[in-house]
Amino acid sequence: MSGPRELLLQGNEAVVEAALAVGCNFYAGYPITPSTEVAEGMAAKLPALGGTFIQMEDEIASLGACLGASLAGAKVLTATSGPGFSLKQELIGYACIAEIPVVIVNVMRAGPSTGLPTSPAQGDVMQARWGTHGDHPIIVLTAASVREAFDLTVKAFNLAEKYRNPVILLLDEVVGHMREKVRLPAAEAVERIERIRPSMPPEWFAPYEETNTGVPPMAAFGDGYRHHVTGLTHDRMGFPTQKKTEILEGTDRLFKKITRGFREICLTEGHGLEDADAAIIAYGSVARSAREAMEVLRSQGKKVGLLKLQTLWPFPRAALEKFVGRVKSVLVCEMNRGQIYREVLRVARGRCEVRKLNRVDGELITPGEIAKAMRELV
Amino acid sequence: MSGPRELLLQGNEAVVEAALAVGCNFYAGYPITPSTEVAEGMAAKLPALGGTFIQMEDEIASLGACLGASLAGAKVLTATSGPGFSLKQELIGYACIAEIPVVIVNVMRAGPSTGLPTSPAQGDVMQARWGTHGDHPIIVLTAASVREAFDLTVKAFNLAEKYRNPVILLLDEVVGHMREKVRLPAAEAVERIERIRPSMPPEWFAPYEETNTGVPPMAAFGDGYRHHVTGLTHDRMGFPTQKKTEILEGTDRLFKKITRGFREICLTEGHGLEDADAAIIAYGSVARSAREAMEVLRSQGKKVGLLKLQTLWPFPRAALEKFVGRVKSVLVCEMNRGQIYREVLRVARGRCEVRKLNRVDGELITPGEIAKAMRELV
Amino acid sequence: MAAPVPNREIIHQYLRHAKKFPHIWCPGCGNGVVLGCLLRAIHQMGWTKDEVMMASGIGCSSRAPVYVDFNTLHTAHGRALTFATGVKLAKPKLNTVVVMGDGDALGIGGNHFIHACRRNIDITAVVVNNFIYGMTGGQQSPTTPQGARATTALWGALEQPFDIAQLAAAAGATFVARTTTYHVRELEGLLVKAFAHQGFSVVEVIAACPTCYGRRNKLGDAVGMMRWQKDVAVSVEKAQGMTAEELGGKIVTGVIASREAPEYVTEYAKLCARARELEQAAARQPAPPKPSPERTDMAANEPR
Amino acid sequence: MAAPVPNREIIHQYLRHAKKFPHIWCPGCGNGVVLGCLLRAIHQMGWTKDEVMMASGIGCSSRAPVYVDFNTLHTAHGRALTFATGVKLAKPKLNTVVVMGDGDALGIGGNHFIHACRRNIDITAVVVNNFIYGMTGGQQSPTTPQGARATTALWGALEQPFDIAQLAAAAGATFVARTTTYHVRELEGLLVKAFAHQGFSVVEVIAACPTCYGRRNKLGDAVGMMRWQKDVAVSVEKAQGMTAEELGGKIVTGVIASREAPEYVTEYAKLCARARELEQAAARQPAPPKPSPERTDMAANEPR
Amino acid sequence: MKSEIRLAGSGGQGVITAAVILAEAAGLHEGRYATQTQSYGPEARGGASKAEVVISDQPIHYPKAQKLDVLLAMTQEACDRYFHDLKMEGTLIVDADLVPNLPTSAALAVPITRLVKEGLGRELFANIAALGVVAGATGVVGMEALTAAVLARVPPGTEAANKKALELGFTAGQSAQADHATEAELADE
Amino acid sequence: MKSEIRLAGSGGQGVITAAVILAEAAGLHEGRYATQTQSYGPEARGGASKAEVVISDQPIHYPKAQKLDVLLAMTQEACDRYFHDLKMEGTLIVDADLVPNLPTSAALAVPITRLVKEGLGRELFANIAALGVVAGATGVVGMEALTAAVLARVPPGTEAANKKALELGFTAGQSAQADHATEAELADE
Amino acid sequence: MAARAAGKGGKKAPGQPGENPLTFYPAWCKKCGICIAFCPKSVLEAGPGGQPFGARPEACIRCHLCELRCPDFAISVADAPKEEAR
Amino acid sequence: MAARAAGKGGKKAPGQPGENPLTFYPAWCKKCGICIAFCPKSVLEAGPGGQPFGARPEACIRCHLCELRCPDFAISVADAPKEEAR
Ligand SMILES: Cc1ncc(C[n+]2csc(CCOP(=O)(O)OP(=O)(O)O)c2C)c(N)n1
Ligand SMILES: Cc1ncc(C[n+]2csc(CCOP(=O)(O)OP(=O)(O)O)c2C)c(N)n1
Ligand code: SF4
Ligand code: SF4
Ligand code: SF4
Ligand code: SF4
Ligand code: SF4
Ligand code: SF4
Ligand SMILES: [Mg+2]
Ligand SMILES: [Mg+2]
Repeated sequence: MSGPRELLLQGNEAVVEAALAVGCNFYAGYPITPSTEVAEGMAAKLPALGGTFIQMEDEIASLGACLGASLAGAKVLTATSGPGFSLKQELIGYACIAEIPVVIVNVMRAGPSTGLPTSPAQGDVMQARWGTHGDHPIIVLTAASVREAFDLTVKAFNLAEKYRNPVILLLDEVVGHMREKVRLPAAEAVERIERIRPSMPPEWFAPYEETNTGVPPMAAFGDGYRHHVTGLTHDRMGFPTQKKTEILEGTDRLFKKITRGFREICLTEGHGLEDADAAIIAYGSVARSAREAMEVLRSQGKKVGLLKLQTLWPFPRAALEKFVGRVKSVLVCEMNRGQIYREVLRVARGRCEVRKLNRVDGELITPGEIAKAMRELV
Repeated sequence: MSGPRELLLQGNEAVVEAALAVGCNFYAGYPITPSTEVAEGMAAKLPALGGTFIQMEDEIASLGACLGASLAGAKVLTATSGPGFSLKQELIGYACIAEIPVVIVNVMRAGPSTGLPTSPAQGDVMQARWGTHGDHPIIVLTAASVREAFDLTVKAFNLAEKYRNPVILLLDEVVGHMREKVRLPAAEAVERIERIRPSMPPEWFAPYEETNTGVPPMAAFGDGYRHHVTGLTHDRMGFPTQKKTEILEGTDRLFKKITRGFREICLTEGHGLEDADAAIIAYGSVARSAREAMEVLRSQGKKVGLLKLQTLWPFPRAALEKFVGRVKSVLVCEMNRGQIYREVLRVARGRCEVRKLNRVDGELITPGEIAKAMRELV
Repeated sequence: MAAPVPNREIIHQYLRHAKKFPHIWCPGCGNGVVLGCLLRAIHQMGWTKDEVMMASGIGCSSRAPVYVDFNTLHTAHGRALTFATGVKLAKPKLNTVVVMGDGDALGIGGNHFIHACRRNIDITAVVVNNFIYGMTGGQQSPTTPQGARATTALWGALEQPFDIAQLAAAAGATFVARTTTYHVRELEGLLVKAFAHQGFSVVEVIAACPTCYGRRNKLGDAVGMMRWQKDVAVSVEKAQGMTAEELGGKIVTGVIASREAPEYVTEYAKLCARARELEQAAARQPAPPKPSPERTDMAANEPR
Repeated sequence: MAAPVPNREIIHQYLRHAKKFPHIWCPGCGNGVVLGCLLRAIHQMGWTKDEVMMASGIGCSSRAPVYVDFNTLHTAHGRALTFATGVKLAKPKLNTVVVMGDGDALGIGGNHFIHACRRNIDITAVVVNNFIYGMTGGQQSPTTPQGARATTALWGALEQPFDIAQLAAAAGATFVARTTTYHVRELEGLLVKAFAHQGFSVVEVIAACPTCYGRRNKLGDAVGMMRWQKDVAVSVEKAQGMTAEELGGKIVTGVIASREAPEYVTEYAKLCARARELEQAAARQPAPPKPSPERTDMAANEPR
Repeated sequence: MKSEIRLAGSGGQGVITAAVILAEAAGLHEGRYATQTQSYGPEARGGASKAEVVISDQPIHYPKAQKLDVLLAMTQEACDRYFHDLKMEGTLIVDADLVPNLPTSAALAVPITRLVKEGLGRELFANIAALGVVAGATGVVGMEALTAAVLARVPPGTEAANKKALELGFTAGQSAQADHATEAELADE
Repeated sequence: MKSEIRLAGSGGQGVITAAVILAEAAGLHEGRYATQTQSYGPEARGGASKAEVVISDQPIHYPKAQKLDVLLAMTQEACDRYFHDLKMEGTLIVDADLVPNLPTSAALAVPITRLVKEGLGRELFANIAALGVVAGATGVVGMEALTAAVLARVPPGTEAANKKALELGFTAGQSAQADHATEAELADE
Repeated sequence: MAARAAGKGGKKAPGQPGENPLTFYPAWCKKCGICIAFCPKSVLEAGPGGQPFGARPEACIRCHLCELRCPDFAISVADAPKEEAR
Repeated sequence: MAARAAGKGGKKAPGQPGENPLTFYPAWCKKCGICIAFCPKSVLEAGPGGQPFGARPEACIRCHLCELRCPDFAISVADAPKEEAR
């Protein structure tokens, strides 16, 4: 794991490589197609590295164990797919309110329910934002290639640790299972951000205090900073409160810490947007088809651009603002019935035409389909 | 339970009265504040009526038992609050894909996580739409008064049975726990819609066939129409399929059946919108404050209208279309950080100014707060 | 013993043979054997097909219902018993059989399993124990023996496996039996006993998963794994005379526990009758005062 | 027996006394008694406060951690053992104690409970069994005795209650004990034994909930309920000489099960060592071929 | 006419039951509109307890009490905490023995608990007596309706005692109000 | 240059392993871009199996094969099902014994399974031989890279047999292509 | 239907004494070898591709074990005609 | 802090032989009566509002049971001074 390596890897395998490269030392999970390779990879590799792999009794227990381990100082990962992701929702909220870093990979298959377990979809995008009860802050990334699965896994860990928040990485089954030739960076070249540990004497430690980033330092259980962690709304000491001012102070901070980080959290990749008459918005494997469609159209003289989303939530509105007022139309391509489409509509506020192109039969949208739809728009 | 009755009832108790009035004969649940009175009421009343009350081991099991009972022909109800609602998400998707009528009441408390268990909130609105994985159709109603809790519980059952879909009734803790003088209709006056049973000979029965309403007749287990029910994407006979055409046919129908019913599903109540310069949009207990604010403002000569949402999902866009192009501004008032606000933005498409007024400290927004905010808008 | 119903008849009477066969299971998979025994036992019970509801969770074993011409219900992973509980309560006349894998019943579904045992509801749970998560390709299950290998236990499982039958009995199941797919006749007989039992009955069937378990654990192919079942099985009667050491690595087969206890659906029906009587009695008297709303004071703690 | 540590010392050494007291529990609630015994037992162990991690779920009993000056973790309803498992694995030096109610541990959390037993991980689970859902105001719990009343069982509970201790033992817990809050000295002693035990230990404590259980079930107030505990308790030793009928309605106290078995965290550490050795050995030889991707062919079934 | 009433005390004093009865009296027995709400405080079991009733001849939108017409305080804490929510012309009623420090001379201090203890031998009916005081002192609800509402809710066998408590309170409330009125008149001079 | 290749057969034939090796050969040993995908059909275990490889000198966007340059069909079903996805000028390679009905006279029918059985005594290496045929007949990948990729992945002790299978296939593929070229020439006349 | 079709493809045995009591449904058989391995009388053998057939049908005691243990419903054993029973 | 405050409010017992070994923290006591009911020597009685006090402190055998069973940490029992122990 020292120098850069060239490998043929699945997206799921790249998640494993990245997690280990960024220092993940704890995995708890429960098998489910099409994510199981992540668990199997971690099971094969963690023990020799002295990290912990544990298969728990279900997805809820898996996330519970991850949260416990994170509180005890570990860098933690779990992976699942739709049904398991639904089960994890309650504890995702716990991680949000108690500000526990954790990376959750959801390799999306077609739902609802058991659905089409081996077919790709992007149907869990809105769920990733809104799946748990109550207002909560969340970061959701999504990758379009094996290398991006690697990079965004690294990013997911770094954001989770930096913002003390759960970060969800959505892969679709295509990216999770496809093998791609990929060059992985040398271990030293992988950025590693660690949560900030308290440096004050334990008596001064306030586990949920306001700081200039909004993110309080995080002590590990057993490191001398005895404190209380709860899923109840709590004060800056971590104890339950029902005082209006304390409630607001605590929950506002949860959102502000993310808002302050928008710039580094909201990742997108633009192609040919500068002079575009019409733009495609896509993410995950669909962005690959979109890219190919764009190149075909450009080669035919159509001024088409592509915005590839790598961050889905918080919704990277700033990236859209740059062109929605300028292009004639936008086509949002997704393997669902139009989820990010709604966000684009909201952000566009009538400034351009917004159309959608969707496929929900368990197949990747093809470049041809996108090119055809775009031809009607430019 | 014969003639009309006048009672002082909690919202939660009204749900019980309504469920029994509309013929609910099965309840499975797990206690959780602030919804427990629903379970306790059903536990007290169902046995003497020959219906089944069962307390299950958790919220997942509760919904599982409801779905089983519904498949066996019962009219079923479960109630919960945030944490339990999160746990139910996986099986809500099952109910959607297998088209099983069920009414799920979520009496909202402040989240995320354990949050503020006894304080009101409206933080589960987006979750109610998007909480389970994969695209799925859903109907979500919400009540602002005890009488409305009664009426919309009746409606929820009728829609669930008619559309073979889970229907979620969101109450906030204020409405769930407040007592109000209420006149309940006579038993005969309560509309009762029953699922359509198959009438063809069993050999001809196709449990998921296309019909002119989009809703196939539903046979109960044990009634001679042996068939297969699964959470996998299935063909019209109910058997798993991976054929693209069958996948599309089946899942499209799930959405179309709801779309076709928009008119009767999307319930709203307008007050003074005809001549309004600015409108308030609110729902649940907040709509009460909004109504009071509106009357105060009207009495001061401000032309303010109110759109009270009773249906949240599908989002009652038609009701908004009537005035968003005409009013200067809209204020969306919610006990969350702005959830329906996003929908209003999306629908408005820049045609009027959209503002939000939110409270997330576990207290009901007051008429005074709304009036103050509106004064800036008219 | 009477000659068993031949497959010819079973196929035509009970299988959804026209469309669904050959079935999805691998060559030599134990699930087919269990399904055959289930159908023969149901046939013995004389139940009509309309009277049978067969439910399952998710897993290879849980594919069984799709193949049979009953009221069939393929639920979510681990949740079969909860659905079945609802079906049974809503329609007590349905003979309710639930087929689950070891992972489905005891992994994600463990809580529903022990609660169904405790509830003693008249359902028969058939747990097809192949010691592995078959459908997802061979991960450790709650019954994987200590030291056995799985894709998530490359160096051997560390945990103690559940003894499903013992756990069921301790949780309150009133009929518990175990055998293997080698012992087809015993299996059929135990299923008949379980079906006839009033209350929650559990039949654990040791079954081969040659694809995901056998090969990795050097138990050979389908034939080898069935031979292993033959070798390790010890009847309850014989086991009684054996020491703990002698029983190491053995699998005890037969009726593990059987007792009479009030059955849930029956008890619930009695409760309804009682509630109605009380209500009628009350109707003859002046209305009792309403419960005090004060209870809510007392429950005014926050975290729930 | 040595004189117990007086409350004066306990309060100052272990309680978050400055802000959190008087505690939230009702007059006469058993939870306070359990907390006192827990603290005395921890004191006996000589653990420093930094070395103790106390977790809980949601319920009245689960409020315990907020009151004590350890590393404390108030999780979600039913999930305490899953969090604790993560903590313990990530930091094995932490002495991990989990306090749960009967509903928390055996209702919603039953699956985590039996799996923790099976896993034999070095955690002590203290189940405060008050036979009821206290915090939500008195609904039936998985230990509510048959016939006892609750707000969701107005005519008496129908299900068999779990015998927590028996279930724990059947699921694989290697130390299981039970007593009541009346038996404070025995409780302290059993907790010390459980803490000292290597592996998963369970201590079930019968405790009073006068508010939601006692009154409704005619067991009286706090005093009456404690008297009842005194009356129904029978020591394990004494119980051995009693018939099943004689034991009806009794509660057996003492050490119910105790055996040695490999502990999970220790075994996992060994596995890591083995994996590293194998890897180093492999590094000395040419790289082994990668696993065949063909596995995915085989796992090509749909529903998972 | 709209009246906003808050009843506040500590957990065991039965203020929520009282509020429910008050709402039933006005809503069901006088045919007016009534809402009743209560809040779950952060306090321990047996801690503070608060319930509100809004009574009106018109449909009630905002269901909570904002500016109080009547505040009944059964503990000093409740009195201190909620007194500032009272309207200028609102009525403050306190249990004279439990609320030693009055925030205003306009307060009607009635020894409610002592009254029932002396009159009935038990403190148990103090909440009912308090309702009587409210009715007697303010007239937000009539005695007939209140009596009917009390009798419909109390456990069988306790009707007489409850009725007595109610009447004790009513009389005390009336005379407290009369005294106060007199005082006010005197002050006017 | 971009080649889209589909390998299809039934579960036990190892087409997915073959596809992975092919992608590794092109991607890792020839330094080109390569993606490999497979689809999970509705079929039973041991049923149909399909894998695709795209090889290109440019980064690959859409990762699946659309119009095939090469189709290797190891069963009749696979041949019938996927033949229409072949480009006009694409190459169809089939196992001559397992695919009796050829959809085109341009098909290269090589008795792959028989070859290895006869040459190596076991059918086990048919997938490796098939790769050899693909390389020999189409040149989408070079033999050197392919050999290296095969040897890097096969279990120790089987290197020689695998290499032999690969070479058997390569030779057969070359000559099949040569024969076909000749035929084509003749047709030209 | 499929079963019947399978039956057609199989080798029918009329069920007469001494005659071959075994019917195979090759379309369903997955060639696992269980029937062959555990026949108490070694009646069965593997044919081409592993498909079992009754090599020594006369030795068959109609114990049905092959039928009961076949995971694929791919064998049916005919009982001896009534008059012969016992 | 609160405890100390509570201690202040309580009746301190110096722990001398024969002296009152019992300290109560009335601010924490919830008047459940457990200490009174189960004192083996009937040392305790309920005062006004149910607050227990040592009515017969001389009879106290310092068994600590009241302290151990108090759900509210509201009593502390002083041991006899060292020299007296045993
Ligand atoms: C997911 C979820 N479901 C339900 C609840 C509501 N709830 C809180 S505590 C509790 C039960 C408490 O009973 P028990 O565990 O026996 O503890 P006790 O209060 O009796 O000590 C319940 C059902 C919750 N908080 N979360
Ligand atoms: C909530 C959820 N988690 C995980 C899965 C993935 N999954 C499908 S089957 C299965 C396990 C199957 O094992 P078992 O129950 O033993 O059945 P078998 O396949 O061995 O017969 C798993 C983990 C799922 N479908 N749903
Ligand atoms: S994977 Fe195992 S359990 Fe599943 S069908 Fe194959 S052999 Fe049977
Ligand atoms: S409700 Fe019961 S368990 Fe909860 S604090 Fe009160 S007495 Fe204790
Ligand atoms: S047991 Fe059945 S499937 Fe297996 S070889 Fe024999 S006939 Fe074929
Ligand atoms: S019936 Fe018995 S003897 Fe005859 S072939 Fe089958 S197993 Fe052998
Ligand atoms: S046991 Fe404790 S709380 Fe109860 S009365 Fe005695 S001192 Fe007070
Ligand atoms: S220490 Fe023992 S004897 Fe003394 S008061 Fe307490 S219980 Fe009674
Ligand atoms: Mg299994
Ligand atoms: Mg409890």
